[in-house]
Amino acid sequence: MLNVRTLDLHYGAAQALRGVGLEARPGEVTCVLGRNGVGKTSLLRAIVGHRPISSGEISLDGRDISRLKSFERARLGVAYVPQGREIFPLLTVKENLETGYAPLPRGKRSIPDEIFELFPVLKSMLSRRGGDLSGGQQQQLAIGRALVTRPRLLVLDEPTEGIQPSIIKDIGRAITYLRDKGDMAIVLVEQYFDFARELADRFIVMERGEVIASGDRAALEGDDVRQRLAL
Amino acid sequence: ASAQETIKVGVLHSLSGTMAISETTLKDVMLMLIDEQNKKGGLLGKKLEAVVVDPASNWPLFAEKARELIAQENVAAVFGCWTSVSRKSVLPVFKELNSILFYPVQYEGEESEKNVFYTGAAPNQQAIPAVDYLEKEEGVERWVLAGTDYVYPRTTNKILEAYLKGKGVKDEDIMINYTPFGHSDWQTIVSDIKKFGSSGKKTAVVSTINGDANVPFYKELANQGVKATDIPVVAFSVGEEELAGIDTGPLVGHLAAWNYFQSIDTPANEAFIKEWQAYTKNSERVTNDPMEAHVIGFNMWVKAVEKAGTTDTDKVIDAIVGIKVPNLTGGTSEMLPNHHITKPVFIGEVNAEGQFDVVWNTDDLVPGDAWSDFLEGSKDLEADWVSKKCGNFNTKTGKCGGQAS
Amino acid sequence: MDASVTPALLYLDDVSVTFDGFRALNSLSLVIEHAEMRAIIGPNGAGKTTMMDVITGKTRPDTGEVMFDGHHDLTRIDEAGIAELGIGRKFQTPTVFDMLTVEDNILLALKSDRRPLASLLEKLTSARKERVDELLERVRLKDHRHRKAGNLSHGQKQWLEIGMLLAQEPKLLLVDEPAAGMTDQETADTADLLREIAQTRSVVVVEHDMVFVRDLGVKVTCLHEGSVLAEGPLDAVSSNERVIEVYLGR
Amino acid sequence: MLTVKLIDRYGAVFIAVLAAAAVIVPFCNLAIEPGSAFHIPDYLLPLIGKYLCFALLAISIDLIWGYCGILSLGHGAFFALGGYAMGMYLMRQIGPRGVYGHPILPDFMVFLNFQDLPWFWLGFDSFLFAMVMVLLVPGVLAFVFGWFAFRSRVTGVYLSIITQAMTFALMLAFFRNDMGFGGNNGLTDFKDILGFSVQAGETRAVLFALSAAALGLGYLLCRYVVTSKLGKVLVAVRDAESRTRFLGYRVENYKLAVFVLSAMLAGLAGALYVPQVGIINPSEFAPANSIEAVIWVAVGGRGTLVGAALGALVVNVGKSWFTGAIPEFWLFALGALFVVVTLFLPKGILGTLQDYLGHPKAAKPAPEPDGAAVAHPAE
Amino acid sequence: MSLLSFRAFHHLTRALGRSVRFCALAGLVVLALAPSVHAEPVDDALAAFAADGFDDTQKGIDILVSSGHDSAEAILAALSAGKLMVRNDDKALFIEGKAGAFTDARTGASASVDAAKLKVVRLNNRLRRSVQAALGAVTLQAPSPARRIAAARAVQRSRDPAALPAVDAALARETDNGARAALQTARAAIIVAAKDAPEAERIAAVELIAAEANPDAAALLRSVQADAPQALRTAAEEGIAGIERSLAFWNAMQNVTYGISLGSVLLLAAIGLAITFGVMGVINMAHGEMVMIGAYTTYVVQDLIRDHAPQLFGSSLFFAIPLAFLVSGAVGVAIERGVIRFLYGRPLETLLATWGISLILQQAVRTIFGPSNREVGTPDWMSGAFQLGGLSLTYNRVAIVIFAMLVFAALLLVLKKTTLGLQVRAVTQNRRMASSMGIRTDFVDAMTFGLGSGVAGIAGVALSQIDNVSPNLGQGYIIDSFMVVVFGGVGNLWGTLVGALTLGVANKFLEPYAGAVLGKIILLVAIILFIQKRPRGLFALKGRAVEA
Ligand SMILES: Nc1ncnc2c1ncn2[C@@H]1O[C@H](COP(=O)(O)OP(=O)(O)OP(=O)(O)O)[C@@H](O)[C@H]1O
Ligand SMILES: Nc1ncnc2c1ncn2[C@@H]1O[C@H](COP(=O)(O)OP(=O)(O)OP(=O)(O)O)[C@@H](O)[C@H]1O
Ligand SMILES: [Mg+2]
Ligand SMILES: [Mg+2]
Repeated sequence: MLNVRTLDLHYGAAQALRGVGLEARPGEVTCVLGRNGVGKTSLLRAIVGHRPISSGEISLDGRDISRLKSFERARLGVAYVPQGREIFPLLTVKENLETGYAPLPRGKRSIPDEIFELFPVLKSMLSRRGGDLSGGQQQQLAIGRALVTRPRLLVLDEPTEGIQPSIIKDIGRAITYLRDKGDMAIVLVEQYFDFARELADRFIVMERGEVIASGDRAALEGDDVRQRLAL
Repeated sequence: ASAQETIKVGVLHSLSGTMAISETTLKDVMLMLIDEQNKKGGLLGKKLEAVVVDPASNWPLFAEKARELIAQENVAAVFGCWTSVSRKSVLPVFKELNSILFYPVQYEGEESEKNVFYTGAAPNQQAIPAVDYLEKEEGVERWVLAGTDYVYPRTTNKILEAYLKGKGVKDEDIMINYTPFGHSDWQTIVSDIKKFGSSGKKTAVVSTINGDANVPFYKELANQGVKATDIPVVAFSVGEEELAGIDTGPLVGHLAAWNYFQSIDTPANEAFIKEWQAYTKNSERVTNDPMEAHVIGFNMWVKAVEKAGTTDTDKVIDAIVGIKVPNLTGGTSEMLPNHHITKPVFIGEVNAEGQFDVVWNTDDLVPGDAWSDFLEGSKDLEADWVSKKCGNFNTKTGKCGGQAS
Repeated sequence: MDASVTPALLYLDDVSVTFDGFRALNSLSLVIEHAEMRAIIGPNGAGKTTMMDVITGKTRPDTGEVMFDGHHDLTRIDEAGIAELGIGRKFQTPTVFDMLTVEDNILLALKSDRRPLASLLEKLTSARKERVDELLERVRLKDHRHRKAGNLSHGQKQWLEIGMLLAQEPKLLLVDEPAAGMTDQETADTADLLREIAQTRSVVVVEHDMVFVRDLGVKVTCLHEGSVLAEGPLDAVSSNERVIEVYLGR
Repeated sequence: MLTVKLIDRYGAVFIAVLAAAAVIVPFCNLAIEPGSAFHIPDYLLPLIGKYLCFALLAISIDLIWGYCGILSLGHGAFFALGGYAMGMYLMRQIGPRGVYGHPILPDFMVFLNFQDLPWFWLGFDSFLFAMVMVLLVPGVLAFVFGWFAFRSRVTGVYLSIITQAMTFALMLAFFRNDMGFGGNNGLTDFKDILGFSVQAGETRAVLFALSAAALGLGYLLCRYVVTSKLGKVLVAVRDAESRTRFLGYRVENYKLAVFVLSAMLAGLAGALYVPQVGIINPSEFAPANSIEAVIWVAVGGRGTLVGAALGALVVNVGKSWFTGAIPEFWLFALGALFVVVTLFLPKGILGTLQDYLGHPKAAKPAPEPDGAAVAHPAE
Repeated sequence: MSLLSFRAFHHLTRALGRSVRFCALAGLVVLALAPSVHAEPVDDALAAFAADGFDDTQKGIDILVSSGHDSAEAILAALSAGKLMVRNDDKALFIEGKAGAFTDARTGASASVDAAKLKVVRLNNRLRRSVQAALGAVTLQAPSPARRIAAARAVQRSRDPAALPAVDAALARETDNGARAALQTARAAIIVAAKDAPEAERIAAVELIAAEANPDAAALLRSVQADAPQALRTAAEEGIAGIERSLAFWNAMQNVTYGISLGSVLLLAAIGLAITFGVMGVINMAHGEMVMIGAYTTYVVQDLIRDHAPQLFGSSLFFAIPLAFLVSGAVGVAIERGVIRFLYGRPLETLLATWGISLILQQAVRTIFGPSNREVGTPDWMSGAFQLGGLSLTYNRVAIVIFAMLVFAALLLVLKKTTLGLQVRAVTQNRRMASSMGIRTDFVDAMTFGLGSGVAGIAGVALSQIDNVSPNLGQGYIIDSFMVVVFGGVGNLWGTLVGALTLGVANKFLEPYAGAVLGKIILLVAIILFIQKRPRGLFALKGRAVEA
């Protein structure tokens, strides 16, 4: 579904990504691993269209999307849970969720019940302003908001950050559920190694803007990757 | 023609900013006059050349532009300014660089400078006759003096107050009201005027409201149904141009005092209006009093230059006093030694077409008075640039330079 | 009040905060001793950050008492004053000065006279320079010292903020989710760092990462709905039924 | 960068140019014969002098806006107050030479029937006193205003708008003839300063040199402030005001200090401006003037000091030139200039130049973080 | 004729020499009772009119009135309306009817004449008054009650004792209640001042007048006080006290209405800005120019209507409103697409760019339409005033208040209840993230700026009714608009509403005490102080969400 090849990305003169490649398939979770500042977020920004790329290719279902605007990508089914939550602070929780209606046809504009099942706290806080929520609540909202768009490609940047253990487990279960439905591709950036290992079908490890290792689930089981991250 | 062969004339009127609304017309009229003079063969055998600058309704910029005109462009004379403050701002420049300014707008008086010629009305050529008219013709006993809060209305109202009190009008029969520039909400004031006017005594409003504020004022008058037959308003700053922006239907009968009205039926005026409308390619364009002042000023300057045979400032200043030119309303205006001119005074009533019907006029031309006889500080002063070479000669002390030595 | 009467460094008693009728803190009481490190856990929205807001003066409690060092009533002092008393804070979402360089961020945080005139005249001594270097080293941002802080990655900002916190040399450190967005290795490093600091100062850490909390090896307080649900060693707290139910999950 | 040089590349050029101008321009005006290619005509001297005063005003605005994020839309008020203080001194110098020849009262007071000199005019016959007032009046106003506003944590547009309200209120007040400041006509027709005629070439030359010196010193002072640690605190305040508080800095005191300094510089600029243009009137308080001054800074490059001065120069030279050369269309040209600068030189003239030539060590203007519009300081 | 009026009649007859007009009226009364057929005086009158000097015209009026001729009313009415024409060559007089038709003034027969040769018989205020008084007296017997009421009011205002007989005569026949009351008040107004009327009747008159709680009444009562009998004086004093009490109340109410009306104007001017600035965060200095463009659109619409379909003039504003919205909105969209969109994330730069745009737009309008004011007419249904209790309300102000509220409600609906509203807020809070949610940020930006500009254009239509239509129109409102938006609390439409009304009312309460200038200064200072108390405006958002 998603195919990223030889991606370069610059911030001004500094290069943040060098020839990065990544593949994500429906029904699979692709994990991006790496220490602080190696370019994980930059890669996701390139995929969702928040940063222009310098060269390389990003295609979705074989179609080149690298020049499309973010909203066009969203309309093609790309949903993003950014690092740092980026919820709309002055919109209520309900309104935050409703911003996800934009790419949907009229008939489908509703908030799926699963979201409230997964994050019950959102239901009880529908009329509170997003910015007033606690950090973890905001993170839950950010994930919920992405799901409202019924994405085909879900891009998550450290979704467990600041979330209480029990809900992390729920999120894990949810991701598994979504994966198992089989029509959604998931790209996940995660520092929490155990969490990543449980979910990943394939992974890449990044270092200084480059992919230094990649592989499938089996390759994650060994200590190899964990050691690389600890360096 | 090379630079030597032209005589440059400066035109210093705001073409942008708040005053553009009034001053742009004066720039156009100057261009027309210069054009016309050139068609007649120019002046002293040379062509006239207009140098137009835009001081943008910004007073310090007036001074800067005046300096530019005189020092850089070497103009022989400047026609310009509208507001008093713009005149005050350029005054030191004209004195320093010794050049000539023709100032075409009615103003508060209290000034007479060697380098300035005041072709608009002094208070005695506008305000006082208007009040006389209202009193006699309309039997007004109660007065509202409403103005914008700046020097011209303040001075005019002060003169009028002294004048009215001198005639026995009581304090409680005079109401004075000042508003800021560009005041646009007149509800309270108009209703106050209505209240003041409902005492049974005949009431009139003497308006020195300036510029933009007039339109909303008149619109409010119309809406609150203040009719000229109940409480007439006589204005000193509302002319044909200003009326062009208002539906005058409900305002018929309100008055204005000027030295010129477009509606005055003389051959000279008819020709002027025709020429103006042809020049601006707009058969609707109106003429007004300051335009006539420029016409008079310009013609006087031309005559003076011809008489002096040069554009040299001092010689022209000497030559111009006493020069007489026909004005557009049938009389002949003369430049007086105090650098003001003689003018007829007309009172006009607004009619439904946005013009004024003259309802009264002075028999003779009234000489402009630089120093008011009704103000404490200035009643002893006299301006005479011919015999006394002084703009503020104190008749009491017999010395030039006000009261002190 | 005399310091000897209440020897605790920080003393919260019966603190309540409501936002438009919602009780974020519900008569919360908490005592932190000198040179004590305390881990605070609790579900999202339990009031952990709000508690820090109250201590640092960002939020004023509706009721209750907040005393520092025995005799400073923190509810009456403004943010700057509280900071000057020696309370430093790392925010949950990293907040640094985006337009300043990494080292300037640290420099601003360095302990010094905070008055305008003093700042104007302050000289950059070599001692200070060294201190900045040392701190940058500690938070592994040496290579990034000339970059604008705004251009750092999320995790780098976290580190920078920790560096700024250290630079202040506060008596009490409030650390809100320091391990978020760090790799497991970094998380462990952070735990080491905090343990080291806690030898001389008091530290309050909020964290959801149980591995990290275990690493700290200190007394744990679990908040829930604005008040203390359980308190004690981690093992005791984490086997508390209620804590499992509302927080840890099964 | 832990330390920044007091004088950077642009600063050096700037100071050099100013110093040269302070000497050469008056020299070329007085000593070189008209007609020579090097002669600087009389009318240019006060004109350039005026630009220098505007440049100082721009620098004072840049100090608070560019470095501390305080967008004052009322700085013209401080400029005008300094100008009025100077104007009052100049009026008193006229003495009995006014048109009415009153020994003490200025002309406008005579014909508005003032009997005595209002109390606030006392002392202005002394040059020293007047000069103290030039700094003190704007300074005290800024202090009082800032004291309340910064303490109440009025920030962003709210602060901008109340500064605008302040200057607007002052404008209306000064328009009032009863205030005793000459109403709409203001103060004008000055005769001499310290006994020298304001219209004499030599006086002009000295005023010019003084303006250049004031600009240079003002620049150095601001530069000293922004390169000190205080300057860094200011930038920190601009970026994240409340975060700065949690570091223990009393933000309001910092703001107040630079605000007062800035107001005094603006007052000084106004004081030098008045004798060179020959008039001070309430329209200097007009909000549009203050906005325009902010625009000079933006054109030149916010947060660059030299850029602010450059911006003031470019815009005003443009204005002087356009109003004479294309009087009917100059607003198009000026308007287009503003639009073009914002679109193509996003950091202003100097900011862009700096980027182009590689940046010296200076605090850059903050491009506001995405989405964090003034209206929404959140996020 | 009652004794009283007869006596008054006598008393006044003595003064006959003084007042020609009286004679006219007296004659009229007599004639009204006993119609007669004088023919020649009419010709004299017409000749006098034809001479067209003010004194001649006055004479003409007098003669005409005393003639009591059937055509007197028609001629007077024509004279008053400026429809009485004199032909240059033969001094024949004609009355201009509708659509260029003329009737002979003498005979009333329709006549075909060359309009170019005709000149209006001029009036001045003095003449206008005497025509009106004459017409008033004549129309006291007019068939329509409304006109009789108007005539009674005219008489009441003139307090001309000479009109008493006519009033009495009219009263005797009056059947309509409203007109009767008006006549009685008019009569009372005359009697109160009539020294020789019986005291009881004067006291009754005082009471009648005191019931009319308005300043006119108070003034009237005050005028009798000095030398009147004790009882009358007490009655008058009580009356005055009563009137003043009720006046004080109505005065306050009047101030409130003025304030609301001023507030509505501010609201209209500010509400577009509440969107472009308040919601979108663009420091939109060109906002005023959008208002101006709306006003000029109104002018162009009216101009076209005048030229091509004058019968539609009354509804011209209804054409202007949508057009102004479209024109200003289109200009707004063009500005957004051309300039502003490159500046998102740099809100302060928008100040610079929009300032430049505002200069360009002003000058463009000045170049196209000229620097002077353009005339925008007020449709008849919006002119004039009506009385509500002791309040006098003008139709155009009421229309503006209603209009402002409608615009406000509509806008609130759009922003709160439509997807656009939600999307705008999302986009302005976090543009990138909004885009990632699938929101077409470009489109939303353009539409929102267009909406704000369009609403400003609509405001221009309303402002054209009360202010100058000149290139400077916008400049006059920009500062006030920002003040309102910020005072109310940026980003909060309700704040803008309450802010505008508060400032309006406060201004109008201050104005009578402090004067317009000082009032405004006080208000500005109050705003500054208020912001100290509420640093984020009247309707401040609170909580974490807004803290930096
Ligand atoms: N806006 C920016 N401007 C300049 N440099 C940036 C910017 N954002 C990130 N960088 C730099 O690019 C590199 C990659 O950053 P990125 O945010 O992708 O890292 P990351 O792998 O997501 O790290 P983390 O785990 O801390 O979130 C880092 O060195 C970072 O400092
Ligand atoms: N200004 C506010 N208005 C309304 N509710 C608020 C406000 N501030 C905080 N809250 C609510 O108060 C509760 C406590 O928030 P707090 O941030 O303290 O939680 P926390 O314990 O830090 O959670 P987390 O672990 O998710 O960071 C939350 O439910 C939050 O939604
Ligand atoms: Mg990241
Ligand atoms: Mg928290």
